[in-house]
Amino acid sequence: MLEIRGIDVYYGEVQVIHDLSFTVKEGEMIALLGSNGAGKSTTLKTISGLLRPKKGEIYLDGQRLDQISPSSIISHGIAHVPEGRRLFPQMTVEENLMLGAFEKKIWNGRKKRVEHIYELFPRLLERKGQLAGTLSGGEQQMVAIGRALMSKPRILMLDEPSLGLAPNIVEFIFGLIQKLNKEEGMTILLVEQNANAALEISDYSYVLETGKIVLDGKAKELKDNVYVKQAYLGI
Amino acid sequence: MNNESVLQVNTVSKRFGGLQALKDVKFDLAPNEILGLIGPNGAGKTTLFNVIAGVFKPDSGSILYQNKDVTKFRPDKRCKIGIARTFQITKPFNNMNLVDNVSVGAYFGKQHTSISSARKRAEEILDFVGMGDLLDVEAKNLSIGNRKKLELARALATEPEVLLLDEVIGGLTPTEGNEVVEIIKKIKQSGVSIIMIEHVMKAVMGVSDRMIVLNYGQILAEGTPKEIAENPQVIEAYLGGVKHA
Amino acid sequence: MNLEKNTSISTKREYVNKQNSVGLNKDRLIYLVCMLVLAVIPLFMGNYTLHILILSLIFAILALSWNLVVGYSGIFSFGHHAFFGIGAYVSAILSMKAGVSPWLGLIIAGVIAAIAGAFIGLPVLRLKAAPYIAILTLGFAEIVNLLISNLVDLTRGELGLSGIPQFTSIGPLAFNLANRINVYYLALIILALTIFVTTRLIKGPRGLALKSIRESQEAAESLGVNLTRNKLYVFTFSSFIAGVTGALFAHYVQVLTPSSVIGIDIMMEILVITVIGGLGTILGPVVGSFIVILGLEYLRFLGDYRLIIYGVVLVLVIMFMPDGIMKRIFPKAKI
Amino acid sequence: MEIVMQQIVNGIIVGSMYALMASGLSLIWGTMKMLNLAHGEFYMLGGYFMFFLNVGAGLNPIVAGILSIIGVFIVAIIVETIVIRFLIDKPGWEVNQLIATFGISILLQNLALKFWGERFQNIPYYVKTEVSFLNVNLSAQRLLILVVAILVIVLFWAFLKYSRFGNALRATSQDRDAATINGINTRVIYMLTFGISTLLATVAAIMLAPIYSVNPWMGAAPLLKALAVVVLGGLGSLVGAIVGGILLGLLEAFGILIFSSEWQNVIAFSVLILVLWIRPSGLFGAKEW
Amino acid sequence: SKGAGGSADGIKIGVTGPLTGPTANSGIALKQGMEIAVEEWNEKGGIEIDGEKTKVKMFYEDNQGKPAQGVSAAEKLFNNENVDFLIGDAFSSSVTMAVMDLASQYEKPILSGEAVSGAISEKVEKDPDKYKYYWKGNFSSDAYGKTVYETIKSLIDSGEFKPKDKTIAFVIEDTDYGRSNVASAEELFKKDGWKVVAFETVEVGYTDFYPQLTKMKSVKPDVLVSCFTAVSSGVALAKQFNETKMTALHYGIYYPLRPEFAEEAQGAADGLLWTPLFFDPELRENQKDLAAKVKEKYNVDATGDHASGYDVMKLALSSIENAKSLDANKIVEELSKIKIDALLGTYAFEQKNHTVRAGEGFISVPTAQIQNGKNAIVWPESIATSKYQPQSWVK
Ligand SMILES: Nc1ncnc2c1ncn2[C@@H]1O[C@H](COP(=O)(O)OP(=O)(O)OP(=O)(O)O)[C@@H](O)[C@H]1O
Ligand SMILES: Nc1ncnc2c1ncn2[C@@H]1O[C@H](COP(=O)(O)OP(=O)(O)OP(=O)(O)O)[C@@H](O)[C@H]1O
Ligand SMILES: CC(C)C[C@H](N)C(=O)O
Ligand SMILES: [Mg+2]
Ligand SMILES: [Mg+2]
Repeated sequence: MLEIRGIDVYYGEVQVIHDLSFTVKEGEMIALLGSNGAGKSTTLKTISGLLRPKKGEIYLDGQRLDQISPSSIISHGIAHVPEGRRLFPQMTVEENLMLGAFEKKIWNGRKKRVEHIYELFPRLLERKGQLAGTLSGGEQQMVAIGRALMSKPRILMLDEPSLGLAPNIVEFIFGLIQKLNKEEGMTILLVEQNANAALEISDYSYVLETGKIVLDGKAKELKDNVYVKQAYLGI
Repeated sequence: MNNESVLQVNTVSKRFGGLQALKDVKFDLAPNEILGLIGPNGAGKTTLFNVIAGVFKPDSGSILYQNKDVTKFRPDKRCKIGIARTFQITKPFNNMNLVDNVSVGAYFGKQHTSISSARKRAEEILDFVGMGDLLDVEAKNLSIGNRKKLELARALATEPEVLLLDEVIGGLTPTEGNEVVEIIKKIKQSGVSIIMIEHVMKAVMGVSDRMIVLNYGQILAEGTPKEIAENPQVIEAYLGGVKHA
Repeated sequence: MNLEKNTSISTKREYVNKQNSVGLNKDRLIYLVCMLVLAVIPLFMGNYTLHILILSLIFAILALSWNLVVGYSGIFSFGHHAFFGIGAYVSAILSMKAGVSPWLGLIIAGVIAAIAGAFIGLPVLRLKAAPYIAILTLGFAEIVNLLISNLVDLTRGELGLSGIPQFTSIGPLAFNLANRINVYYLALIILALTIFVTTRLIKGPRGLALKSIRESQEAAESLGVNLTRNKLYVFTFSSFIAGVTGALFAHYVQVLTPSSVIGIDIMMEILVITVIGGLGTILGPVVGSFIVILGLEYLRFLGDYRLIIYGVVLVLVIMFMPDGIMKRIFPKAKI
Repeated sequence: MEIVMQQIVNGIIVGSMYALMASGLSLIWGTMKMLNLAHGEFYMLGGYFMFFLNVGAGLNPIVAGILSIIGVFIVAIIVETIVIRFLIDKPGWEVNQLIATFGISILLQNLALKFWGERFQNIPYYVKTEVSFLNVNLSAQRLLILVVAILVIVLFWAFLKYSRFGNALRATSQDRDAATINGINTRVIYMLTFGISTLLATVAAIMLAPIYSVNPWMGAAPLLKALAVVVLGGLGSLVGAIVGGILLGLLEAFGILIFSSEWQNVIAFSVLILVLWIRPSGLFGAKEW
Repeated sequence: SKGAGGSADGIKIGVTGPLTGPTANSGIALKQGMEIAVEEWNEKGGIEIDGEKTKVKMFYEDNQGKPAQGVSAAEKLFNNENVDFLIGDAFSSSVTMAVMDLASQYEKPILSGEAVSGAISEKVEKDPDKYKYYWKGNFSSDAYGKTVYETIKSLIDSGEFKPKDKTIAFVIEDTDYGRSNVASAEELFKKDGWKVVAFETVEVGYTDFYPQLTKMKSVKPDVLVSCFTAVSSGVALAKQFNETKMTALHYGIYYPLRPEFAEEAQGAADGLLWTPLFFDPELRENQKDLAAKVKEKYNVDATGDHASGYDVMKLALSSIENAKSLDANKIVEELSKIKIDALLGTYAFEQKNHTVRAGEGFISVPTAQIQNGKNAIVWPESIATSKYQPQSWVK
């Protein structure tokens, strides 16, 4: 469904991603692992158009994505929950969620859609009038995911959703991701440092190192891979 | 009072407008101890660090460092007498290279006599945290994980007695996290007392001598990692169902 | 604390040494060549060109002092012309009304400007965002400007001061308009001194502190950097230089009106010079000053298209050379 | 008492115009982190367009006003597309924007001088009657200023708060990348933000031109005032721009009454410094878009 | 080049004046007036220098109206163009104050144009030796004050104006021009027992006078004197004065002389008393010719600046003509003795301060009144073209 073909990505002069290729199949949950600075976030940003590859192509269902305007990526069904949540801090929870449905075609249906999000996160209904910047870290993460879900994406990309969250919240969020994948059939591309948990819930996984894929395979198999154990699982 | 402790937090309260961020928080830090500080998001952990480091004045209560009241000291003064901290949201000096970043701590923390000796020290410390090959890199080019290590290196460079670590492990892979844990252990061995905020239970529980759980600005529980891990209130408010430690 | 393990630093020592070497490294060579060129040029120039060159030197010093506050410390002062004006008026009035020697006036002007700098530095310290600082300092300059124009008894207001004494001769060296080559060298010496002092300052611990403040105040403070002292220091110091420069200007041009020394266009000129030359570089303001002042002067033939073209050129320069000429020519050098 | 009332009215009327100018400045600061030093020149262009359309072409004020607004908007969009867009994502933006907008300001000012001459131009009052209330007499023209200012500000506020585009604009101002991944084309938003900010300046120019006059330098003073207002009120805050504008207007009016004109700006700026000393982020510091 | 004399490439007159910046229009008009004068002279074959008819060449440098720029421009003219005579500054007092100091250094004659500031004359008076080569081609600002004061006095004497408590208010622009003109008027009024009840100084180009007028309404001055160089201020004041129903006698300095003033202020200006009316071809026969030439050559309406430029150039060239030489000493010798009729009056210098004389028989500074959209001279009686018509608003 989503296919990355040999992309090179730069920040200014510095090359961060080197000839990276991988594919994501419909309904799969993919975990993208890698140490710090490996280029995981950069990969997601490139898919969602915030960065442009200097070389290579990105295809969604055979349609080229890397040349369209970054703001129209979401209309192709790809939603991105960025690293660090990136809410609109001076806007209310509800306004934040509504902006997830900014796209013209779905803007009018936003009121209905938001009800669905409140069902997933009853906590947010309680706080819909609160400014997003004043929420706790966990609540902010819920808004970020909720906002991404507003556009009814086919692919959801999550960048370290567990970062800095209390263990019970992490548990909740991981549960939710699984539910979206299993019950709603949403394709998920998950970037996580918490490799144990990520491998636990995903189907397939790629391991990234300095902008290249060094390893890939079924999540269960990778969990037992000696190298992965040493380098990422800390065992 | 307890002459044994290097740092005393004395019934500190802090309010932001309508929000009571800290309420009568009181504890001691023993010399050469690692104290793990955990609690839900927004519980007030970082705020507590800010009060100890002098960024916020508490509304009431006081901070005693080596039995001296330092509540009125500015942050730079506190650093000079031996209280160093890292920032949860990292604040690197973006347009300076790593050596200069760390030299600031080395020179101004415990006044090195010359810039060059401060630089030398900075390089040693960068090496120590495993960034010896990045000396000339400008800090803006670091990934999150390395930024956290840089925070740690800068704080270390001030040669503190008390080190406040705010989520230095979160965001690292477990393997990298283990490395940092090793570094923290070494720092402890050199005689430094540490308070460590962390959501990665495996790491804090493994390294802490003692733990405090903050919830809604108040201390919810205090004890050894084992006691904390089994405390039902803590499980309810913070840990959830997964097994830890 | 002892970290004896993990310290394999043999290869990195070199880096430390480079910073402190006393030899004639490339940077020093560039300074030397610049100074030499500047010292020789006037020997071949007529009065008119000399006049323009002197103005270029004066603005170079002024821009250099502003760059210290903005480029190196990240304090976005937009009222630097106030200190230039204060310096100019203080020394002019002292020499005219109290017969104080312009040489002494130069120093007093610097000191008074420095005091003013410290005074306005205090509220500036409390501000974080650049626009607040910019407009507060701009407001301060506007107040100084209005005070000078309104205190008519002292300053003659917009009527201006004229007949300001020249620098008195030192032995055979006269500083009147007929001997302006001496004024040129005087300005050049002040420029060289300023460069010397600023480079020392920037390469030293103070520079490290200022840069760290520029990058993140909270982090700098947490690492033991005293924000108040460092910021006040740099503000005061640069105001001092601006004040001295103002006095130099006053005794050279011998006529002052409030709008000619504290007008906002002076501040804009400083800004343009510095940014075109290279913000956060030492030689940038110097090069920028010569380019801008000579450029404006030699564009005279364009008549009323001159300013139109100036506007276009400014925009183009900033679009295609956003970090200034110095970084373009010497991307690696720390000058 | 009458004189106090009269002075309050004077203060509020100019203040409302400062508020309009300042809202525009504040808007682009909020979204693009930009202090537009050419803001005054867009005001100037607004004045000239109105002059040519209303006096030159004899169009009625409403039509001429709308056309002027469109005209300035187009110029603004051109400037944004050619210059601002080119610079905004590059390092050094904080300082470089000042030079760029200063260059644009010099350019526009001198183009106006070159093509339209130094001669100041005057536009007749749009309405000629006088009104009086509470012992205060004033021309309907000046009352119109106030009415238009209130109308425009209310519309502007509602637009930001409730329209789809307004929401997008606020979102972009708070986190550009986040806005992009939610499908907001932030390039377009920047362009329109810049355009709208000049629109507010144009409205001010159109309303003031009959009372003051139109000339190439007319933008300098309002820019300085608007800059003072935005920081007085708190950057990025719409409420701050409005309250700050009115406050500055009143301050000036009463400064003149109590002292004399020459101290008008001294008083205004001293108050500004004092306010910032006490409240370092202005009266309404935090962003309130 | 041939020969040693400077005359080989003609007589070179340098001029500094504003061609850009807010005062550009005046500078441009001055330049045009000068060009016409030079042309006339050259049509006659030029000036006889050392027995040889020599053509005149003019070099005009822009200075944006700024002193430091003025010095640069003058330096350029002396050094690069080698001018024999400098008209500097053609327009502004502050630039003149800077440029005049070059006279002793270059030992070339410098004649300023429209600059009026009394401070210039004072400088010369204090150190005549230093300013041997500098001459001020315009009278001093106190002449305006005198005109204002004496006009009003004569209106009172003739019973046409009856002040209640002899109170006066000033609204002026914060420039040397505004300040110095009003300073002399203020002094004269005060001496005569008048009380200054308001003194409002505003920045150049200021246009919102409602607060000032509101304040003034409460102190009710008998006379309001206003002085601006920016016409926009004048128009705004005149209109707002009307609108706020002020009742003071209104006297304006400078701004009404700009042709656009009456046009833009429309009815609001009718009745205004003002000075200085120098140029009005409809009233003054001798100015018609210039007006026509300006119209023909540049297709603009002539202003006082054109006349001023024409006159100062005439003054310069006449002195050279009389000297028959480019020797600076001879030229300034002739300047000191000069007495010529020109468009604005008769020029001659006060010897003690090298300043052009004002008053009857020299350059007269009359009071005009706008009557039905046209200017009329109402004071002094000797040259009056009409009688004062009481201002409709004065109560
Ligand atoms: N804005 C930027 N400018 C320059 N370099 C950058 C920028 N952002 C990231 N980098 C560099 O790109 C590389 C990859 O960064 P990226 O954020 O994609 O890593 P990551 O795998 O997500 O790491 P982490 O786990 O720390 O988030 C790093 O070396 C980093 O230093
Ligand atoms: N400067 C401030 N102004 C207002 N409120 C603040 C400020 N700093 C923190 N708070 C609020 O105080 C509460 C405690 O915040 P704090 O950052 O201390 O939480 P924390 O325990 O560190 O959480 P986390 O684990 O997510 O980092 C939060 O509700 C936060 O929004
Ligand atoms: C407006 C002008 C008449 C000014 C005058 N020429 C001066 O500066 O003295
Ligand atoms: Mg990442
Ligand atoms: Mg925290």
